[in-house]
Amino acid sequence: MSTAAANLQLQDAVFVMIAIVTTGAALGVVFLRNIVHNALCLVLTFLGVAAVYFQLNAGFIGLVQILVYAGAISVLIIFAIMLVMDKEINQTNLPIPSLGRRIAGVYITALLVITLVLAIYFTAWPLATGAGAPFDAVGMLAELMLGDYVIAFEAAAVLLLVAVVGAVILAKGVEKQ
Amino acid sequence: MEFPVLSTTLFVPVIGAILIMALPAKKTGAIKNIAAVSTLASLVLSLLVFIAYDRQQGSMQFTEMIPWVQDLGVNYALGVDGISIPLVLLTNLIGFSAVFASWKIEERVREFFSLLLLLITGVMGTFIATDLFIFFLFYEVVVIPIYLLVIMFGSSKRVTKEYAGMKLTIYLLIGSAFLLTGLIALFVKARAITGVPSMDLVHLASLDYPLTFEIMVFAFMAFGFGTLLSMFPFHAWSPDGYAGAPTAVSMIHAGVLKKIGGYGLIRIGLLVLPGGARIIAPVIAVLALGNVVYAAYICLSQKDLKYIVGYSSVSHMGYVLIGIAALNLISINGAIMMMFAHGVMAALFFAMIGNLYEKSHTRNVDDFGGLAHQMPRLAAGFMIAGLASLGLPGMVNFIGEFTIFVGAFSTYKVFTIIAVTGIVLTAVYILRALGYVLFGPRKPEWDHLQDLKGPEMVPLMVLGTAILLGGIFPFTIMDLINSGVGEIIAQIGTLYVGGVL
Amino acid sequence: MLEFSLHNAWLIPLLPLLAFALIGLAMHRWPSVSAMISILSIGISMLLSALVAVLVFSLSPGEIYEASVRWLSMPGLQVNMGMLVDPLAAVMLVVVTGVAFLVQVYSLGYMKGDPGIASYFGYQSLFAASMLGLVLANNFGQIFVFWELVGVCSYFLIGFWFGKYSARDAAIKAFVTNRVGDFGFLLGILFLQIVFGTLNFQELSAAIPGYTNAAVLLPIAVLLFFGPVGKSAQFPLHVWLPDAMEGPTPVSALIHAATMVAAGVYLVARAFFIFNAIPQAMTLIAIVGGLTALFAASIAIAQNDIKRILAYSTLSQLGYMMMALGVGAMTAGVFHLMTHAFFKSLLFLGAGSVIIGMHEEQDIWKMGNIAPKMPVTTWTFIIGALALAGIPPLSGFWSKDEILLGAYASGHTGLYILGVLVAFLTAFYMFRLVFVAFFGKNTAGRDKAHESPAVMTIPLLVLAVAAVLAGLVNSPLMHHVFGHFINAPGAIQPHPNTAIIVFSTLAALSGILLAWLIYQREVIKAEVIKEKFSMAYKVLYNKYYIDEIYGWLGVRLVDGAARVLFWFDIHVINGFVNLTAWFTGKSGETLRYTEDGQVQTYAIYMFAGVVIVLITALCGVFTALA
Amino acid sequence: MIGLSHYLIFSTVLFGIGIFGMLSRRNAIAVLMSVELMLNAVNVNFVAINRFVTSGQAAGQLFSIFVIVVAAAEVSVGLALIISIYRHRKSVDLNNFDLLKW
Repeated sequence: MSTAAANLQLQDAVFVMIAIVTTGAALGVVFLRNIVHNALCLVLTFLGVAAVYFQLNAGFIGLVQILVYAGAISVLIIFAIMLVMDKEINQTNLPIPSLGRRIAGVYITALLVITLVLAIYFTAWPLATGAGAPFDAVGMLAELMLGDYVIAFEAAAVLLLVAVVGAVILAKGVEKQ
Repeated sequence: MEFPVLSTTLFVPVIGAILIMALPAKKTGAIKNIAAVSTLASLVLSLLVFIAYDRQQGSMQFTEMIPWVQDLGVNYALGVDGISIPLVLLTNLIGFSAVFASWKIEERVREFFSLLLLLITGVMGTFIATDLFIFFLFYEVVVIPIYLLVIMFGSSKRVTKEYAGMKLTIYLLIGSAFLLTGLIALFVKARAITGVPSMDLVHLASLDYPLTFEIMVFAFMAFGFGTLLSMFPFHAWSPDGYAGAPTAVSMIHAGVLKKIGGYGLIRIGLLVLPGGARIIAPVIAVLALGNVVYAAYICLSQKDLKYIVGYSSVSHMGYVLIGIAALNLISINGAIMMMFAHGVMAALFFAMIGNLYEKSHTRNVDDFGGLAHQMPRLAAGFMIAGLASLGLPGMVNFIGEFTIFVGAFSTYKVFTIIAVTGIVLTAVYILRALGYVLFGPRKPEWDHLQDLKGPEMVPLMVLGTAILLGGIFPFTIMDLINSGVGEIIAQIGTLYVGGVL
Repeated sequence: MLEFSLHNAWLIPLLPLLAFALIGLAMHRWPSVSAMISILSIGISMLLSALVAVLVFSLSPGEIYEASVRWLSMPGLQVNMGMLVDPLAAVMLVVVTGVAFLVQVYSLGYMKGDPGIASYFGYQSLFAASMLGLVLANNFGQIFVFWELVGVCSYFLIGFWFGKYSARDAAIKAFVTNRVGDFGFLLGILFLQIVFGTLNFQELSAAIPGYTNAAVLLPIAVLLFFGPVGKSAQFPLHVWLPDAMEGPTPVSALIHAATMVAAGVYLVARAFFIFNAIPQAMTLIAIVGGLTALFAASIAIAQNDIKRILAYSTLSQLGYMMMALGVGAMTAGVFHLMTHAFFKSLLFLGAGSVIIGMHEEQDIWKMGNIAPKMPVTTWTFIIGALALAGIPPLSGFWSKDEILLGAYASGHTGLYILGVLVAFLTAFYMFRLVFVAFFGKNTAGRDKAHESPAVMTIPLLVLAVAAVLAGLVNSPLMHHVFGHFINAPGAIQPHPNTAIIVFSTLAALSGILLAWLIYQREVIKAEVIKEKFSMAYKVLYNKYYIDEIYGWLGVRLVDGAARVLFWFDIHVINGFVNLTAWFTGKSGETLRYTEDGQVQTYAIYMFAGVVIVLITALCGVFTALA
Repeated sequence: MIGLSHYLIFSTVLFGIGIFGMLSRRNAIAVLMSVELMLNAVNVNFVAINRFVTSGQAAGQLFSIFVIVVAAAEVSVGLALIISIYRHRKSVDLNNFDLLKW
């Protein structure tokens, strides 16, 4: 019992640590003025979120998160930064000049977070008993993906294809006759 | 499965429109012939329906039903009864005449006639749909061709055609927005009562709704349909719209499109929401007086022929409204008769005005004089339309007016007395206008005008015959109407007006 | 044969209607064929009518024949097209078909060479059909239908020469004035329908005596009387009739003297049971009639146009008939209607003959001493004038006397005196016309005068015979056979009174004598009188300025109100509409600056929306919790 | 004791930071990165609710996978757009792109 309880407490402590690190990294994404730093913070955030997934018994998703986000997307972003940066590197991520819009942004963010937190607090979540028991998530995902959700799955495939083609055309530019 | 005569009637013009769109734009003769043939086919079919309808049996006949959106209870359901047949017939009479009244159009012929045919289908669809959704769908089908026809082919006088088209369309859409709200409220309430989604009019009519709900929804419908019927003070679109519109559109708009308002008020308003009708009817009756007297007075000061007929049609719709508002068998019979009568009359009037305008490029009463010398046939057409308009016995309009007056008088004494003054005012403005245009010394500047001939005679013959036959043998139409209205009255029980007047 | 004609009396109006349809649809290209069709149809109708009359008058009084077909019906409203053949209808049938036939024959000569002959005869046929339908009607619905139809025929025929502004305006005026009367008439009919649930004369006459609510019956009677006031051109709706003389003269003779304008009198006689139930209504009718009689006769004195004099005379005589009905002498009223139809159409046709003979001259002062040139016209005209003046033993004498007798016997002494005065005035203005136009000193136009062709003079002669003899049917010589048949419960049937006969004859003779003294012997100069009473003369010459007053009222009230309301419509109602449009446009104009093209601004709006929705939802949750 | 609420509040915070970044940065790439933050927050929600409410099922995880797929597509297209814009305007500053204003 005590080991289980200790285990739980350890898990809690780990979650708090992950949350702090991730949130800090997210703040870094937004507030640091160097776009490259932002990108690196973003990678850190992705990894933090992946850690949360692992904690939530969703190992497969965590892996996907690391591969896709921390791996592919981050690289893409850094490439993009590399392609478009031509200014002083420490001035690459400035806030917008309009003070009014910044204040509006603060208000909206604050209101949204407060209402969401209130909503979360006041919602009676129908928590499942015995949650957290490990199960074959990957197998079920496979069944769902190729069963009930096969159309969505195929559509996602097409979407990716279209995105790739579109991205190539957009980035390459259409040659003028 | 029987031959789907209503669907055929309904979609023959659409087929015509598709054929026309497939033709090259230069083949104007073929385009006009296709339009004429398809409207003639519809006319013949609707005449068949008129004759073949079993008046003893009553109720909806020639019904067709194909399930469509089952989750919403929407069916493609058609059917006609004594109320809708005269209006379907009216639509086709006017549609056929309108094609010939536009025979002289030489620009964008293909667009014109295909839009016109779509318009005819749309109007006809509202009268034969027995499903609320289909009713509304066809109503919306009407709006777009009207707008395009007005701004593409209209004429600008006191107001520009763009203004007229825009005003017309926006009014129609505002009306339809209120209507839609009412319809949705009705649908939702009915589903709450029975648990079954249904848009079927008969089903909706068979339910009992709470009184406050009926009043509210009826008020919405009265506004929506009232706008369509140019109920005072929502009539502002009507004269401007007619003045701006090309002849065929004026004919169809004044002739049948307006009647959708009265038809809907009876078919959906009275039948489904009798309780609301009882409370709101006196309000409608007061506004109807506004139509009758106010618009008739304005006619007296008009110089443009289309404005005269435009305001006069507002005035005549007052009779229809007071007939509906009186809520008894006789008055509603009269209201429907009046809708038919006014339809043919107004269409004939606009056809004649359009013809004259096409040749003389003016519609100002003061510019004319003594035209009966040069154009006796046109003068005959004007005379028939004018005398019908002022309710001369022997013309179908008299039947409508007289019946309305008898019915309305038993409900609203004072209002009816005021409404009857309309017959005097109508006589004044109609006779003055006709007198100034047709009579008086021959004016040499109009010697070059050619009298009606060939295709131009068709509107006069078709509509004039309808006016006279209906007036001389009113029982042919009235028995039919009575079979429909009698059923409504039987279904909703005796109606009485809520207020004391 | 007699039975056949009675049961098929519906053919009488139908034949002219068919003639109209035939002319209108097919024959209007051949004028003479059209004329023949029209005359033939009315001729057959006349024969049928005569047969009907013979049969009806051989039945016992009070026996009627009624039949009808369904026309417009629904639960609670039944309007039939029917026929009610009784002595009253039979007399009217004979009068209408007879006069119409003669007038149509006469028109052959009068309208010769007019380009519109075919439509003229078409309208004539339509008029005959409508008038006969009106006469035969067995219910108010039907009578209203034909009432309006004769009105529209009158409109067409007054405006027959539509190239003239005056004809056009007169036609419009006639129709509109009649419409004012019909407004009340229609309301009266509506009242009857609502109160009694039927419009049939027989059913109403059975129901009315049992109905005692005078508060309902009085407005019904007054409203119904509006119709006759308009159609029979009683004061104050008389203004259209003099103007109606713009139509061809035969039309004036048939429609605006003999038949259509008498329809109002006929209606009052037909619905006598309603009016008679309400003494106040009867008094109103009598006073309106008497007033019109005097008023029109006084105007006639000062007119110079031959047709206008006759028109005012018609007004005056119609007033006489109304007065007769109003005092309860229904027989006398109808009797005078009949005799008047003959001698007044005779006078009009004679006037037409003069007008043709004088080449479209209508001013009596420009005629003068045409008697030798136009003997037939002159002598028939004089017979008509004598009949109108009421000189025994011509027809006008008998009927006018009955009216005066009725007024006296019913105790309306004031109206009686008024009647005698009118008789005097009538004789005076008629012989003023005769002496000036036919025997005047002025010889300027005499040479061009010529007698009309036989096709015109023969109808004159026939009518002259009728004008002489028609009065005998209700004379002691024929044992008052007319009054025996044409009567109504409650109508008075006074015994002849020698004093009254003598007195009214003396009044008429003195009128003639005065006219002779002034205009023939010139013992008293007309100019002198004119000078002396210049004010009165002016008022009379200008018809009491009633047209001017109506014109002023029409312009001020109706057209003024129309302009005001149009202004209101354009600027207030349309203004409101345009204001909403302007407001929408303006707010769009203003609000578009919120779209600054910055993607983040849009994001702000979007999330602001999300926040609002969330807060709303949350509030809902809180209220549910509380 | 860490429960569902904590995970949700964590994701809310992440989401809020994303929103603020999106609303207040002028660099298009930074905005794109903020969007990624928001998407991640959403995914955390999916997975957390899947774990605590519909335990033993995988639908929530499946949806997060779909979100990742869509996000990948979005990023690739978005970056391509940014590059394309940069090529024409020599800038990735969102304040300079207001051609579609009023």
